[in-house]
Amino acid sequence: MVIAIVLFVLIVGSVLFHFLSPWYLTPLASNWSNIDDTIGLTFWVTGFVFVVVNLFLAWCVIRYRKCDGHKADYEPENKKLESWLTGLTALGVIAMLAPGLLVWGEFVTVPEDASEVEAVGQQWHWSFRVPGVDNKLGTTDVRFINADNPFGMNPDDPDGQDDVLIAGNELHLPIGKPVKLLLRSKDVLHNFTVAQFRVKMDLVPGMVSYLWFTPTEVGEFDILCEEYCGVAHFAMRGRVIVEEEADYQAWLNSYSTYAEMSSQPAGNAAAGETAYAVCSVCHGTQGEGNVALNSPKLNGQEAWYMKRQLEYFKSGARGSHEDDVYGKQMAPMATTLVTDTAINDVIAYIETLPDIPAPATVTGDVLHGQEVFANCVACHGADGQGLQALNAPRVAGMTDWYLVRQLQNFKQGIRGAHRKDMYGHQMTMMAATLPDEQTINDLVAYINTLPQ
Amino acid sequence: MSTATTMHDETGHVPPAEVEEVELYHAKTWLGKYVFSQDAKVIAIQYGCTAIAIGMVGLVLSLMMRLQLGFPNEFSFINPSNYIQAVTMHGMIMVVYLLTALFLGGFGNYFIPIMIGARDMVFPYVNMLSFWIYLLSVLILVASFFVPGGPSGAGWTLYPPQVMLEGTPGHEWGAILMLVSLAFFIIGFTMGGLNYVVTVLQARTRGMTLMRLPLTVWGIFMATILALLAFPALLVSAIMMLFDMLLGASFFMPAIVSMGEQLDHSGGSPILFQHLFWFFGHPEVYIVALPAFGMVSDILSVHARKAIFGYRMMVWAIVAIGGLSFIVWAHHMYVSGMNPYFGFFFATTTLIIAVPTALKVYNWVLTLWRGNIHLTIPMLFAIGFIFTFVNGGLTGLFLGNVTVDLPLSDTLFVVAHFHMVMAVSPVLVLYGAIYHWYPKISGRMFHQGMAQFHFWITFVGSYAIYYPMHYLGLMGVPRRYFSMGSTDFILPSAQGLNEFITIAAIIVGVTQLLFIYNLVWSLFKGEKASDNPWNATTLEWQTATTPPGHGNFGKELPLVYRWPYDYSVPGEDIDFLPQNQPPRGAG
Amino acid sequence: MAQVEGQQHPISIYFWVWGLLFVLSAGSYMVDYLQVQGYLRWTLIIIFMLLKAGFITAIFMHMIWERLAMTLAILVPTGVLLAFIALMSLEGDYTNITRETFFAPAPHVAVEHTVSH
Amino acid sequence: MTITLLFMAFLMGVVVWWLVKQTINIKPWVMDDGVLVGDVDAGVLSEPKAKTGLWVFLAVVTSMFCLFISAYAMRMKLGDWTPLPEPDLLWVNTGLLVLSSIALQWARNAAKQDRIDSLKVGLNVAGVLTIGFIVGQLFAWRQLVDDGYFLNSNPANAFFYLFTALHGLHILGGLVAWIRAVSRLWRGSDAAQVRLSVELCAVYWHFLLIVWLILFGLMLST
Repeated sequence: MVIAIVLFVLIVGSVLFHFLSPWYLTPLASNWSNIDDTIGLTFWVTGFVFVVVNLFLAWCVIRYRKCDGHKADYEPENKKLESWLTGLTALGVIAMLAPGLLVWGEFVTVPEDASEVEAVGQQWHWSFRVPGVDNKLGTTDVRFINADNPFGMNPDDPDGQDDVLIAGNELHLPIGKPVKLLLRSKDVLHNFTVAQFRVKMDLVPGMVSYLWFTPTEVGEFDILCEEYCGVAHFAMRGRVIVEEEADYQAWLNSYSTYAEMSSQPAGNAAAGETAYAVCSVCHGTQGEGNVALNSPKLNGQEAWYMKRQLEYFKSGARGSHEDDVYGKQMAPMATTLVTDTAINDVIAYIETLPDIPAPATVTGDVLHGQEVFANCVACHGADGQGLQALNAPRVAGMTDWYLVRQLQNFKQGIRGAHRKDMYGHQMTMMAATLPDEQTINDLVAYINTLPQ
Repeated sequence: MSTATTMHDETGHVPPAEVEEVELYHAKTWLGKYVFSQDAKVIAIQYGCTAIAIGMVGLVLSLMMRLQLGFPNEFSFINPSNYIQAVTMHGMIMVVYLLTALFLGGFGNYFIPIMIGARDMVFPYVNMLSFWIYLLSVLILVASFFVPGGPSGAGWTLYPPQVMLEGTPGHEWGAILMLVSLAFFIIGFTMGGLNYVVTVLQARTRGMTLMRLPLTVWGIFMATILALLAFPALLVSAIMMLFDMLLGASFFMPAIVSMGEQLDHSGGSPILFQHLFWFFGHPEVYIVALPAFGMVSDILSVHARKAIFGYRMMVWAIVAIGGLSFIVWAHHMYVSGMNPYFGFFFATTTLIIAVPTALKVYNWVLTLWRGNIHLTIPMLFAIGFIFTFVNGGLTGLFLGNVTVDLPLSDTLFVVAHFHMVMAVSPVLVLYGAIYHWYPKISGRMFHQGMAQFHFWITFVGSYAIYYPMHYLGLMGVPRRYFSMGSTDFILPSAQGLNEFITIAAIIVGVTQLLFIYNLVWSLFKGEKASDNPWNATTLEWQTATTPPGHGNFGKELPLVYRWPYDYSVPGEDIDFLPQNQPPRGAG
Repeated sequence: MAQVEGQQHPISIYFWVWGLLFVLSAGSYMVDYLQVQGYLRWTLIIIFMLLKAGFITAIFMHMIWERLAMTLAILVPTGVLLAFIALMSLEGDYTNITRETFFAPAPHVAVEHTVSH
Repeated sequence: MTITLLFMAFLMGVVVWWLVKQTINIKPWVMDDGVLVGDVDAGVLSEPKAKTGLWVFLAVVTSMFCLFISAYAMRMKLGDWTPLPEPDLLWVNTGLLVLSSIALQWARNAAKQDRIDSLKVGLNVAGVLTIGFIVGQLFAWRQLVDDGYFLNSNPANAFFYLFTALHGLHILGGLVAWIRAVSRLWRGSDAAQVRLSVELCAVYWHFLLIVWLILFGLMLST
């Protein structure tokens, strides 16, 4: 008896939950409204069956519960009833399947006028490639991938020379134009998902998969990786920005093509030395850092990382948070390096400085720190030397008090929260896993023990 | 009738009823009786205890995951590495080492011989080996918790390339131990499976035609056939994966860059692994489900005092589901990057499977209709199963339909669906079955109050966990995420729902301890059970002693005169006629 | 099925089949020996292979004397697996097409492995 | 795709037809008047249990090798496949395996007709030939490795080693059963006592011969 009432409550509760709860599909932002329709249809059909079958179940329990003198019917089967039920079920299944197959047909057939864009996945970042004026993407291969050619562009392919390479987690798309997204992975399986677009597809290393959609809403949308891809899977984020054609073109033009990138001059260390004079006031003549001035050590740090941070400081992606006291000091300094060439030159000069190990100032439980560091290894490497391929800077042998402060900043959202700081965002998620200050100290104490 | 008569003249063997008890190997020593036993019933209990023990580990791992999801970053003992290791081990333990082993190794061993009127399995020695190899595989799996790097954190699907790369926890030792353990499991299972199939085919007692088998036996029998044919796919993928990992082959490994360095592999295809894995993985769902279908049919029939509705259709459906389950595997792979045209084929086959499955549900409900429903504990679990399974089965129609799967794949909707259909449903049947047969197996009744409490928390609690989870998935919350961080599209209130789910999960999880306590308590303190406390018809209730001794049936095997569902037969005084009761006027 | 002793088939049938098997084996050896290439090679060798397998299963493993249920139980799973093979072959083609379309062609044909034999 | 679909539909049709034929006319709840249904035999298979067991096991092994072949069929399409030249030694080995299969068949017939001497000869010859096959396979491996066809240099090589190793392991497993039969003969069992073992060995050997022929044919043709 109780069970029948509970069943009834659960049925009603489920239906009410469906209609009243705020949790449902996100607002659609692409042409795939017919996917939403198939979901709606499936909800109606299955909901009907759910309610009817379970109500009947509850009613049977009440009506035919045990009572004295009552005997059950003896009816081993009822062919007619069973045939009817089979037929009706088959009808319901066809009603759901047929539209499903039709929509899938649309999904596998990409419209002729769709423009191709490539999304490249790697542990745990996105980057993108847009065909240049020839509207054709060049071929690529894993064997070409290195620090200077992260996209693995085929240097001999004329189609690839004008491809625009976007080494960042943000993709812009013009509104109302169908896009065929080609999906390529450099290492493991990933998945390109934008919840509002409804469609998703895995990126499979060793082949290229695709999906297509037409963005219909202007706005910013999160890209999530939805195929498990390693320990930082949950932190692999990107963003799609859908905008008007003109804005899109402006954005596209701010990136260089493959040909331009490969012909960029290297930094000039001699020229950089002059510019470094300003930096040496705080960071020291040898770039050894100064704890009293809250300036971290620079020598030995990786060039690409320092370059990115300078650009972030300049653009306000870093050092603009009101609680980031020391970052705010650095921001105006970075603006003194007006051009990209100036930045390259300064970095080139810092690279010539000798790598002087920073003194250890942080103490903690090294063993505990080692345990925690297991989660950092995947990006920063087992010896904390950093990996450009994973956008992870060197941490071993760098200024330890600075590491502590940055970890705290990441954890509190003082650093990495800015929308343009896409790599920092990942670090905020990782730093969030450090529960307290003691853990941070233990971790940094362990990093101090790593070979310099 | 036709099979019975046509086959009659083809046989020239000794009728089982005349097999003497002496023929059996009776153990003389304590070790031979209880440890290295060749008695299927003892092996069944060994299987059951091992499976439940490792299952408890799986349960603890799931609670650890739920703690992190409900209260992100609050607990310092959970970090991204051991979180994903918990996800992996939880999945593998529950699916293979708990459910498969418990349904087939546990219930299969206990009930196949006794329900078909046999003294034991046909190859008792192989049967014993099967258990010890299973135990070895469990130990290897457990060992992976203690090796450097810990157990594999590749997800229970063990997809390459990530399974063997830096950046995945346990890529050094954990993954290898997992594959080796699986290989042992498969070898052990094959030994057991051969036994089950041959026993059903050849050791049935006189009068026990195939169409007089209880549905429990049908379910286990079909599941065993599925497992025998599907597990080789897992073995094949495990062997090939080990070749890739240890010998540098490139079956599944394409040319890739890992941690900034080119690897030596080239040309392989990760999708190939996925096909092989799911060629095993989908039938695996039914390996777990079919025995549950069978057992719940019997429980419903006994406690509703009514013949199972549409027995022939039920058998038909079990066989059809079993056959179809081999050609639907790629519905797990709609968004895997496989040839997209496969989607049409697999969506069609997948939705076809819904028809026989739905039919089974109707027949269960129709068994209750016009019945005489005794709301005993096993019956409560059976009703709970129907409700849960209807829900889980219907959400399967979302995921099986290729278009609808697009937005839902890889989200919590999937997690909620397969837990409803593959975790909660079969587990409710497991509990129902354990309560139902506990009096026979142990000779004592279980404690009613504790069992009631256990039922209500488990049934309502599980629904509270998984029903709302579907809606998180609809909103787009992905699975296997350590934490959501900030997104634009997930409502902040979703975190509140996550907390609710975690609290429900903890309550349900802790309540399972009560179940184990009840099992142990009742073993010593429970009220003595009669031989046939539920007035059931099937042969296991007609044994001379309770619990049944070695050889099951004392001196003479029972003869079977009727099908197993003669409940409330019109014109009879009592509401059940055991299978071995001769027709009136003939005895 | 009249079982056991009654099941003696004329011994000559075995010899006949052995003879056939040798002829078929010789056929497939000739295909290899005569360096027949391309689809013809494939087709011929697979036909010879299946014929041999069929004969052995049917005669030596007594399949044609089994009861229908048994035959079906063996043929149906095999059929499903054959379909699996066909699907995998399609899948391989699809993967390779995406590779040829989007990836740079291999720098040179694998030279390292033309070691003399 | 369409062909696969039709093929599947056909298979399903066969299964359904069989099921209908088996079950539709039986109403298990109906009891014939006057007939003591308990006397009706249950229709259990009459073969020896071990034989049924072997057949089920062969189904499992078939499934495994078919799945390997499906992996082979997919992997070979992926563009980097360089067939390896099968050493001529493999033809000799194939011959050995065929002969051992023949010898076992001969032993099986001898056992049936109770000719104990022929049985012993047949069984021993089969074993020696089989061991010869295994040794020959090992030599073929040696030869390939010496010629630089390593497992990790090409998928075709990897499959070759994989297939031969697995097939060899199955043969070794068969040899265990063979040793049991031979030792029982040595200890003075008569033909009738080992007839079943010899028969099972023969079936298993024929099966492994088929598997080898299929694998070998596959590797030759690609």
